[in-house]
Amino acid sequence: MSRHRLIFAGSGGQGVITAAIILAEAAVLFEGQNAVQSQSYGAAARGGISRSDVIISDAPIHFPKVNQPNTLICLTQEAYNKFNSVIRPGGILITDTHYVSLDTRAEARIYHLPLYTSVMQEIGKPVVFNICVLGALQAITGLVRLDSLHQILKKRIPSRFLDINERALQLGAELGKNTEVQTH
Amino acid sequence: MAIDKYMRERFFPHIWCPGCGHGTILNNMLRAVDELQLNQNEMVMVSGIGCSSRISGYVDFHSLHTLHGRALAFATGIKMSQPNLSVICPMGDGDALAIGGNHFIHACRRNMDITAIVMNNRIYGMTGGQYSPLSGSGITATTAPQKTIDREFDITSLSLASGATFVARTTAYHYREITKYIKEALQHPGFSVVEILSQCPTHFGRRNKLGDAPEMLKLYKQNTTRIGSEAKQNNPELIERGIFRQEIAPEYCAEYAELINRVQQG
Amino acid sequence: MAKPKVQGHQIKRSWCKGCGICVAFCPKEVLELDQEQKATPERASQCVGCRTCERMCPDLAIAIELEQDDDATN
Amino acid sequence: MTQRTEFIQGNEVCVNAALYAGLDFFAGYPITPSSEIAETMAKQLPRIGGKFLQMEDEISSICSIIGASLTGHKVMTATSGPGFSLMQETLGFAVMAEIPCVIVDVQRGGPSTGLPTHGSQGDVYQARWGTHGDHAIIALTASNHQDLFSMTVEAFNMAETYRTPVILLMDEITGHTREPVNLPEQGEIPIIGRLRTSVPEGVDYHPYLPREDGRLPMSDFGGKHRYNVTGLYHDMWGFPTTDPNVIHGLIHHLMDKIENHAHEITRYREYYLDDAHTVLISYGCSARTALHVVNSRRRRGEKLGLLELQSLWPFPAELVRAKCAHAHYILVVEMNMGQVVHEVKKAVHEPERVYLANRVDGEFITPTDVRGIMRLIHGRGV
Repeated sequence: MSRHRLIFAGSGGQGVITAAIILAEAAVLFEGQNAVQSQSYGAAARGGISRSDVIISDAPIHFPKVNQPNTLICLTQEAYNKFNSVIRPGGILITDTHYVSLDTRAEARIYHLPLYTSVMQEIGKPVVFNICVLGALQAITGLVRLDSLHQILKKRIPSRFLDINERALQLGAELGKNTEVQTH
Repeated sequence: MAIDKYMRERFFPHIWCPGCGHGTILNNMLRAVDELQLNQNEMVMVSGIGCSSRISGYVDFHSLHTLHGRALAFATGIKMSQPNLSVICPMGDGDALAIGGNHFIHACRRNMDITAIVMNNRIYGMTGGQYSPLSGSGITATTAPQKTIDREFDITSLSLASGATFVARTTAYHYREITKYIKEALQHPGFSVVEILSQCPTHFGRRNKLGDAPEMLKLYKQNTTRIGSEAKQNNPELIERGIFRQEIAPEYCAEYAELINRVQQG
Repeated sequence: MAKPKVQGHQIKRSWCKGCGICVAFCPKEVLELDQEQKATPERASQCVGCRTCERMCPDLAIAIELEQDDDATN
Repeated sequence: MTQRTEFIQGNEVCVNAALYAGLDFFAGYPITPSSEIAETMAKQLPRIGGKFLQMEDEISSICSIIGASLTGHKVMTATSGPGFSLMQETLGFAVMAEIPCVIVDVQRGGPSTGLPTHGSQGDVYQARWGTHGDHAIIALTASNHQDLFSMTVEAFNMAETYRTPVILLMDEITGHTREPVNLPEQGEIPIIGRLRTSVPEGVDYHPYLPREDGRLPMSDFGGKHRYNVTGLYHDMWGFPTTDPNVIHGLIHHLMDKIENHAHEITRYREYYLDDAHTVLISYGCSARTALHVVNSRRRRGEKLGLLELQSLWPFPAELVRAKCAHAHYILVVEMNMGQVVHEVKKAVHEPERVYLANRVDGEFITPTDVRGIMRLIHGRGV
């Protein structure tokens, strides 16, 4: 039985929950996997820590929450400070250089990537930052195929915004692929 | 009588006290239905709780006797789900404007084709004579033994401000106007409010030394006047009777049908 | 239009609660309350068929029958 | 394969299932964590020619669905604890007037405004006793999306069968979690339609006279039979009465039509109960945690089993008594201060065997929480 547990953490408005849904939906609809996605909300839709849990497995999933993630994605300093200690030993940590400075040690393979900066340079639309993160996550973990994520984007995103989203996904995948693992 | 066929005669005599204006309202409401030759199978009467609400038991329509203040909320579901039905909501003043006040203003705002009749006797009769938001100040009631200090609603102003597209007022004395305004209201394609001042000799009249039912009816004659009359200019204290608004505006069920069309073609 | 001829007052005694509204507002003083406090057409011949009593009666207990009145057969 | 897999929220599953069951009228008022039900209804209903109403509050929402049910439609409203509190008076009306309707309560932490965005199972007793006066009620629940689909359809079926409001107790976890669900094709799950009277026009129709099988055929408002509906005690024509014989008959009818069919209403799932020394009893979201614990302990050879209740009211006491007959320990897992645990204690012999594993801080109850209680029961400390 293979089971991969992820926590997506950032601030409200960054699209972390959407990214989590797209990943899980891709696993279910195009990879023949089982997945569960849940989230915890703050009072406000924007600002405050936003967290979404995803479990992908080839077996039934009963308990839907993630206590110790195999992969932790932290897109704000606050999220990083709060969650970096819960990561499973040997797990993966993905952070963004614009939002997070690594100042604590985590027992993890760390991917500290210039995702936001690259999105702003290459695409100029901060709204697709979360999709870029998803591209990097795909390249690093191989949990789902890039094409499956493409399919979900096509399903969910209005055609006039599809192009920038696909470019962001591709950009993230390249950044994820070409980055050396850091360890502290 | 021509109106017999609209009555459930086996429940008469009705439960209202001698001289209660509500009976006169029922009497002349049925005449409006008769003059329009409405099909009883397409008539629904929805009432709340209180003396007024018992009216729904006496009419041979589809009848729904609901909860205190909620008549319009139930009626909204009936009309929305089956817009071909004529829906009449008789309510008491406390029923419509105290506990049901929120439903009342929102029903006015929505402009669904429902006829709301407020049988305003300025008192809670069924529970024994407590003051209502229509009693006004200086009134004696069981819950105001030292007289009320509460100010009252003006039902027509409230209805107008809330967006009702037909608003009229009359009294139990002016029986021809009851029939006329209810007839107009039933034909109006939008939310209609007809306020009818109705005497409660048992609880309001007796405690406030207004005399018996005939005496109270005479007061309606003396204290009211047609909208915009000269009498009103000379005596601003007079209560105006008449049609305050009669305007065509988008009706909710028709708008929703349009929305369905748009979505289904879209 | 000719003045309608009044055939009579149909009063449902069991419905009448004796409030006196018909007595008070009849323009021709046709009606009275009897010993049982029920409305009764004491001076029926004075009735002009205006139906005020019928329309104001809160007990729906009075019907005026007019000669050319279809209602009377209902 | 006839089924279509979707990856959606529980709230969306509920909408899909309601539409599958034939719903074409919904009224509601926004409240977390149920709002996605109203939002999805607003989107879906006009497409099928159905009606969606956003009312001024929860009171008018439930009132308007009752009005629409009387004209012959399948109806539902959805809310959360505070809104469910506001609906209680009208819920009683629906019980008394025998109006088929479905009320969804996506539970959140309470009392009062409590914890709007966090899961809870604190409304189990409110579903049973929230409205005043003696009455019977049906309440269903589900722990996963596939079961939620079928329980929602069942809720509509039972509402029609027993001519009664049915409460679907969801919770924030189930409502907001996404997982795969197979949406069945029409016809795969039986649908029970409105039972309408065959009494012809002009013949006396009795809206409140049960047939021999206990069901009461209805006639739509706007149809050929004009009758009265009231929240007062009423006779078989629907008119108010204070006749002691009629009142006695009506309240017994209202109770019996549900309580006497408890065995037909009971819905549950069981896992490894045959030889279980420790029986976990759970329902809704916390049954997921319980099942996780049972599965992992079974792999280690421990004799744990799970009874997952999907119908909470009428409480399936006979089922619980039978399934727990040989258990050394019974552990009720729920996210409240102990509600179903009291019913289990009343149901079983030797109620001192019954323990509670709960969590009420807004966090989802974890397998660790449950294991901790099991260690305490076995005297091993936490």
